Amino acid sequence: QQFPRSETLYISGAAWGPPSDWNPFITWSKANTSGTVGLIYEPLFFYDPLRDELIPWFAESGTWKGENLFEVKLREGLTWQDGVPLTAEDVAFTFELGKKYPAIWFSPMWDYLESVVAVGDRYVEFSFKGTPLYQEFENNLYNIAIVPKHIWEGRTEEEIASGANENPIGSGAYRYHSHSSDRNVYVRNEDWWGIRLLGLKPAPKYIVDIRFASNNVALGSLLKGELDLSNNFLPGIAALVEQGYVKTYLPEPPYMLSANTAVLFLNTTKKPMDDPAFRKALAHAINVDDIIKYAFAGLVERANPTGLLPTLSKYVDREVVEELGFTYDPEKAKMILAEAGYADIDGDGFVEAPDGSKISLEVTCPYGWTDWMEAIRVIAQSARAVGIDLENKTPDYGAWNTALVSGTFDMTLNNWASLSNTPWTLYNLLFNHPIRDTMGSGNFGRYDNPEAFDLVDELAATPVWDTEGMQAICSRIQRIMLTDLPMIPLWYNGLWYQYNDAVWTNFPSAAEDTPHWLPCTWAGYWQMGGLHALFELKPAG
Amino acid sequence: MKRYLTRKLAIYILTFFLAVTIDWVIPRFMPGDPVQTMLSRANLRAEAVEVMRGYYLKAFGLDVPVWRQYLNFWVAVFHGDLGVSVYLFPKPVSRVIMEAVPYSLALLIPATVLSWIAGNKFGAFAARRKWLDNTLLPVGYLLNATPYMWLGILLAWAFGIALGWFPIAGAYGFDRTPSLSLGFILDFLWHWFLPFASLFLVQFGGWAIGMRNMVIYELEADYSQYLEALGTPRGLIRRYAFRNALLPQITGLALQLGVIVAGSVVTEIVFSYPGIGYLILQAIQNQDYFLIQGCFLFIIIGVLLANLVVDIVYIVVDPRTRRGMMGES
Amino acid sequence: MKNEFLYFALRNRKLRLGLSVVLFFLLLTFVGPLLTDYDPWGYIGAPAQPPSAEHWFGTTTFGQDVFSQFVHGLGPAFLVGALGGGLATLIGTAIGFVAGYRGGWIDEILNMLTNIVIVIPTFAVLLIIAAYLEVRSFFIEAVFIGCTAWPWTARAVRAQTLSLRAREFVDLARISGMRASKIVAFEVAPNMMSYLVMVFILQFGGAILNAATLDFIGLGPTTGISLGLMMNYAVLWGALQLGMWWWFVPPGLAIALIVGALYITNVGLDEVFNPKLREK
Amino acid sequence: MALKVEGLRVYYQTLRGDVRALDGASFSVGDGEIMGLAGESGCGKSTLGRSLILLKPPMKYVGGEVLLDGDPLPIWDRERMAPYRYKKVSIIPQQAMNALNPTRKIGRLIRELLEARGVSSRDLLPELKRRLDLVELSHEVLKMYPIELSGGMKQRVVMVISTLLDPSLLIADEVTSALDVSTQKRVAEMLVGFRDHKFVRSMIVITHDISILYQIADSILVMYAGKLAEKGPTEAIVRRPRHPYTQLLISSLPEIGVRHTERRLSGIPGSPPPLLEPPQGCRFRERCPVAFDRCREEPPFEELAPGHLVACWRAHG
Amino acid sequence: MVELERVTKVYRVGTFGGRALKAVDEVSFEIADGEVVSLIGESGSGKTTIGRMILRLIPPTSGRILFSGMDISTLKGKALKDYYRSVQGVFQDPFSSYNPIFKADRVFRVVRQEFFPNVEEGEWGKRVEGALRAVGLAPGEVLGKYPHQLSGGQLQRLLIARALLLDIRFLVADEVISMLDASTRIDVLNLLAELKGERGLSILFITHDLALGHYLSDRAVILYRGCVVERGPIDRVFGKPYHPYTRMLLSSVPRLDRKWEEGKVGLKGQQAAPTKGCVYHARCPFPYESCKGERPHLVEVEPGHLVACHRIGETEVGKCRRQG
Ligand SMILES: Nc1ncnc2c1ncn2[C@@H]1O[C@H](COP(=O)(O)OP(=O)(O)OP(=O)(O)O)[C@@H](O)[C@H]1O
Ligand SMILES: Nc1ncnc2c1ncn2[C@@H]1O[C@H](COP(=O)(O)OP(=O)(O)OP(=O)(O)O)[C@@H](O)[C@H]1O
Ligand SMILES: [Mg+2]
Ligand SMILES: [Mg+2]
Repeated sequence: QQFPRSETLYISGAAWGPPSDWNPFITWSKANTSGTVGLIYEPLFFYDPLRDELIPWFAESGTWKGENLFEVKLREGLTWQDGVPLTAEDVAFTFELGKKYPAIWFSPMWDYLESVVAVGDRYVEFSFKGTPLYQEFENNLYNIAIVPKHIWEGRTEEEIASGANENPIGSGAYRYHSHSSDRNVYVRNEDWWGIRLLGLKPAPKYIVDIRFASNNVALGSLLKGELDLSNNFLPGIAALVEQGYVKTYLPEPPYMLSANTAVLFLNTTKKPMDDPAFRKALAHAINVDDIIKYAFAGLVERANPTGLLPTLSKYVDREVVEELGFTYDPEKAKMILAEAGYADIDGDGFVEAPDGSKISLEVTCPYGWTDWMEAIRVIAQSARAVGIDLENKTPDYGAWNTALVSGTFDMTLNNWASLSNTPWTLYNLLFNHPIRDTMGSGNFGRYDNPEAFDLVDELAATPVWDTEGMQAICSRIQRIMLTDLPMIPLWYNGLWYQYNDAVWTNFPSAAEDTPHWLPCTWAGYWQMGGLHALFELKPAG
Repeated sequence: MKRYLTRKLAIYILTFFLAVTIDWVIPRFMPGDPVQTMLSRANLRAEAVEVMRGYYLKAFGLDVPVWRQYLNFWVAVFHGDLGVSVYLFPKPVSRVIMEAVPYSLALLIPATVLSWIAGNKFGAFAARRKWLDNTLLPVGYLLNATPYMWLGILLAWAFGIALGWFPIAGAYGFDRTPSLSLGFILDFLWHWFLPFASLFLVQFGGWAIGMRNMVIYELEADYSQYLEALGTPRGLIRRYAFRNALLPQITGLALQLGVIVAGSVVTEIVFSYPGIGYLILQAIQNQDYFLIQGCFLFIIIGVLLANLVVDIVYIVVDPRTRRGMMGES
Repeated sequence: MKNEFLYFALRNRKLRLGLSVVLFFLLLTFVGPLLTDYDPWGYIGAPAQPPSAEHWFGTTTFGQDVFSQFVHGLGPAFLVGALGGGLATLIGTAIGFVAGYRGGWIDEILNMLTNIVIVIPTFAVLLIIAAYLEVRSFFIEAVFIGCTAWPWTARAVRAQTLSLRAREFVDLARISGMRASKIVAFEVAPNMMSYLVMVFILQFGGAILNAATLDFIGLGPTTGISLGLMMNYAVLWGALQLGMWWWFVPPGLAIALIVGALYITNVGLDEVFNPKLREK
Repeated sequence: MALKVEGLRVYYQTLRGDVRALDGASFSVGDGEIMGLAGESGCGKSTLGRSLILLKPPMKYVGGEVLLDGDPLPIWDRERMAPYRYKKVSIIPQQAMNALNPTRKIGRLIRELLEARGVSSRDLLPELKRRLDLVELSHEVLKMYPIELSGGMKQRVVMVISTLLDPSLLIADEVTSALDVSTQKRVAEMLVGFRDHKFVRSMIVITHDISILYQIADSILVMYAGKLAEKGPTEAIVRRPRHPYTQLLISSLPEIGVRHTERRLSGIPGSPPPLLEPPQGCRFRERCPVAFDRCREEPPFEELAPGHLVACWRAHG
Repeated sequence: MVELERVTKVYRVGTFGGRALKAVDEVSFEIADGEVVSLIGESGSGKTTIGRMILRLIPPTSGRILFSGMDISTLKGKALKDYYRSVQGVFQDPFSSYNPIFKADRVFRVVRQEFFPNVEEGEWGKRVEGALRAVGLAPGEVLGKYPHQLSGGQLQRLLIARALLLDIRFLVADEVISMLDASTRIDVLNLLAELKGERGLSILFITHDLALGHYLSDRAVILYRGCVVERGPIDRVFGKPYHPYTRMLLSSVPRLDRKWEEGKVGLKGQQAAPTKGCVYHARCPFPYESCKGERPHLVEVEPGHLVACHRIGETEVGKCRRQG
């Protein structure tokens, strides 16, 4: 045995595929090596969604010195894993890569960013032109990983934008150890600056991040105690929790925290989805409780009609929800349909459009996404129950994706807005604009409402400290959304998390005597509590 | 002989050419835009997506006319360059495949060769032996009729989960890294055994039955009758029958290769065994058409080579073909 | 002569066994859905129940009735078997006939084609093509299988045709002025009827297996239910780990039994038609 | 007496009942005698030949006994018969063309065959070569596969193989039928040569071609529908046949020099009776031009002249 | 009626047709109206090939076959059907000439379908019965039976009857009696002889049995390895054979009136395949030097009797005309 069991933490659920790169700038594939950002490379700040606050990390502090100037003060004594000091130069260098190379994901920031200047070793000044998109900027603060200038400055655009960056040298608590097609192995960085400066030391010497071919295999391993922490979606886990084989964050349903919102996008360019009444009827028709019960075995929660996650509940305008929110009510759905002129003329049990044309629709999700496949089955059943001829179809991912971005679907599920510090992330997805031929980043139903678009833009430019301003804008967005219902938020996908405390204990959970961190190892979540959970672990026995 | 080989080679080359072309064509006309798919995972602002799309189209060589892509593809193939995987970006496809190949071969070759040998021996032994023939051969039929994955699932469930004797996923334990140590090898074999066994058993049934039927034919052949009339012991007659029946079984092997490959694909999937079959599923699920192409190309080359080997073996073993090919002189 | 075959057919244990198993499942396909009024996809019971009087084969993790899924899944298996196997037999036979009867360069070309299809790992092609379609049906699946499974049939039929063609009754038909197509249809083909039946049986079984494999890896039909799909679901939803054997044993067992029975039927038939093979 | 057969009955078991292919044969073959066995197709010639060496299903031993060199042959027992085969009784089968294992070189085949019977092949090698010379085959054939030989060559190879252990009795079943006249002549002469060289003591040559038997056989046995019709010295059978069947058979053979315009030959009308349920009495009765009432009884197979036996009431009467 | 002009047939043999085998080598002869010609030769000498070429079952590689002056290779469609109305064949193996799964009288139905679709059922039945009687079969005995229920002789006769249903003028009979029993053979032979006599049928009688050839034919063509070595009126060829091959054949025939002379026939020479020179020289008991180098042409030794042998030209018959 190469990795002593008592010093090794086995985790899974993050990697979608075999490790292929350790480049912190390739965001879509870093999921395969989820620890690239968080364990190896680190951003300036971390973010704790449970408390909704930024955690200074490299940065000792970050201060808005006016509307157009943001100053970051770095900690004293930061080092890279190769021993070279980490300075403001490295930070400036990293941000400037986005200016130099449009292929780097955060390069659009430079639309409003004027310069990033290192002032001495410990200060970095971000100056902006015009009004910065505060919301995005702050989000990026904990998502852009800082890379060592001394290593990266000699690299070509290709290497930086799309290189594998093997044998990565970062600044983080763990170093790259090894990998194979089904795992990443990290080894603790004994010289990590955090040990010195923050007094934090992750407990496991090794982390083996396993990529299981299918969730059920992960379940087997977890039950056997080969796996300590799993962020996989494990069907049937509820029963096992009840029987005490494994543990989850919450001791009773829904067992899981929420990670993102599953939204049913309706293609508003097609009939009859262009009719708000029809959309509303549909929203009342869908039996979300059944979805939760059957597709997820009770592991998820019904979504707030605004779609905002519980962590952002302060942005929900309860009055609006009270007034306009929808619930499962098939009778009401039928009523709305009838009122809007939808009636079953030909007697086939399904309604026809007011103009008499037949309605025959499809609801899709990618093939193989088993829980969603069950979910759309329920959606279709629900719709048929109120007389809407809806069939569930599961094309392959590629076909689904093409239909999604090119707007040829009728209805489809999507959950691409991830857990975030700002409601803007969700609204940017739901009301992405302008409407283009290819809608790759949201608003797949091509809902075209300049008023809503303006509000989202306004929200983006609202300073992060202006909570009330944000709330006001959100409220107006929510009113539009719930009146028009261009898309229907249905449930929150769970932050799947289950653990076996045979080898390690003190995992995060809702219990009083355990730490409360977001217990997640997915890419992008290490800096949202995942790493902090490691600090708290204790060897069992 | 030479002429025969040239003909065969021509067929192989043509097949290769066609297969590679199909290989190139099919994924390209699959619905979905791989770059788009890849970027949609990144969850970025629309502006960033536009820019990056252009960048990656170029990186994947998709920005040139289709015919150029085709020519480039051939040039690249001969340089051993199969492009870059989308799903495992930025890893070159050839490297991804090379990492998976040893596992596939480690399953496929022993399972095929051993089941062929054992199945043939057993089938020949059972032929015309009433008791064996009546009891064990139905089992052979059932085995051969068993879907590969189902046998895999059963074995995994029985020996992996219920009894807990064997692991049911991966090629080696999560607490190990590959090395030549005894510990690792044992661990590897331990993981290898169940997928191997399920491949072996299904094929074993097929070969045993095939052989049994062939041997019965041979035992009824005129030469067997003649030998028997000369009082030759059954042993020798059976030996001859076995050898002659083996020849069609060799051709059978060539015919079966495709099926066997398919079987190994599902077996790898059931046991999450990190071989080509498993990879191909991942590639398909992730719309990684460079990787699909690569895996397929590898399978084509593998099957072609195996066929060639079988063909050559056949020539060596069967004087009839050799003679027919060389003419009478 | 005919009675003799019938006599041996009735007497052949393998044939009787094989046919009765196949017929049993065929019967179940038709009668089964009448025995249960559960919707195969409906969430009708408590989840993950072992077999009971209420749910003969237990329930899935979603509380769906496994027996209902099972009997509804049999139909597609037979359908794909008949359609895919039939198509493969048809294509293989047609190519075999033409190649064997016409000979010459047509033969060479068809041979080449057959060789190519044999050598190309059709399963891989199947995977790719299957992935190519957004929404797949059983019909399309059957067509795929039929279009890739024919080569060995073509080879075998060609060989048979070659040997029949050398028989003098074919010459006689030719000097009777019969057209080639007529000769193939009325002189050659009837002689191979028993053989073609056996080919069809093998192809039938092969198609069922192929379909199950495709379904299992999720490249089968995107709607409806099938035995392969059941196994796929069972594995995806952790039936192994959760010990829900009733979910994955019946579909696989049914396939193995049906296909195995078909194979045994085939041997039985072979023994009936070929006196040398009869049990001694 | 090299071979003595008494009342041998061998039937074929079929669905519809027993086919009485050999229904009581009694005859003997002398030392050094070549006995020709002639008769229409399906009259049981091969059955007789085969039953003397390898009697297996669906053939069924019904009765009778066989003595070879005075010892009884256990022909009904497949296992016990094994030691006698090849060493005592040997056969050149009807399908000599396919009698050789196609994937063994001739030499190796012979070696393995001999060794399986406990005979040293090395000791026999010179003899083997001598015999190959005798049948005009080059020694090269030992290094060839059967497929590399023509039909006539294979025929001769089988002849050599079958007689290598100098059996007492050789059964040659239709060895010349598939050959053309010139080869036929040589092969037939070789058979005689084998006897002359004492490779085999005595021989039963089965053929439907009486003119060949006339050339090589010492005596001829004519069968009809599973029964023996007539046996006698060649000259007697050909010149003075006593059984009406033999007479008709011989008179229907066209000879060179005969033209239909000059002398019109005629065949035997009718066809042989079914062997499944053969009629009582003389089985030739139906077709016999001289049949009379007595023929309803079975005629005995009796000696008329020394060595000349006939089963016909007319001949006796 | 039928004329072969320098007909050659080359087969491609070996797995992929890698080698050429000349089965018939520039054969020329003709068959006149109402004449029976025997084509005699050892196995593999190309007899069947010639028969099949005449029946247009295979095309000649070169040379022409003329029927009533018409090149048969040009026939197509209706013309071909008409050809088959006049020219028919009967083959060696009576059992394989019938499709075993159909009743034997199906061959008549096929003829009706193909050639006489307009003839009424009853009328056709009469014609069939007539034909059957003509070949000496009782219709009741053979109609409605499966081939395996009939004897070889009956089957061959059925085939001849089938040919008679058409108004044939020429019949190719390829070893029609070699599979038959000695006792039934002669009946079929007699039948053919009658047809010739009564209907003026021309017959190409293919055989390796010289006695049978002699019994029936007017003329004989002796074939060796695809070459005609001797041909002429039957009495002349059999009575005074010139070619050593013909003589060897004759001496090998087993006869009931005399025993074989001690073997002069060597077997070893049979294997070699000469590419030039006399095809027979390797087996010839008295070869000349020139036999090796030059192929002898057919030479007329007496009216209508042609022989291809160098010895003829130089010794026995001095002044003879060379022929094509
Ligand atoms: N396997 C068998 N089953 C049933 N009947 C058989 C079998 N073999 C031969 N017979 C019958 O036995 C009889 C004698 O057959 P046998 O082969 O001895 O004849 P034969 O004289 O050698 O004929 P041929 O000259 O055709 O070789 C025939 O009527 C035949 O139909
Ligand atoms: N279809 C074929 N393909 C290749 N070679 C052939 C074919 N048919 C015949 N031959 C060869 O052509 C030669 C002449 O054959 P053919 O059948 O005409 O001889 P034959 O005189 O009829 O002989 P037999 O007396 O054996 O019937 C033989 O060497 C034979 O092997
Ligand atoms: Mg016989
Ligand atoms: Mg012939």
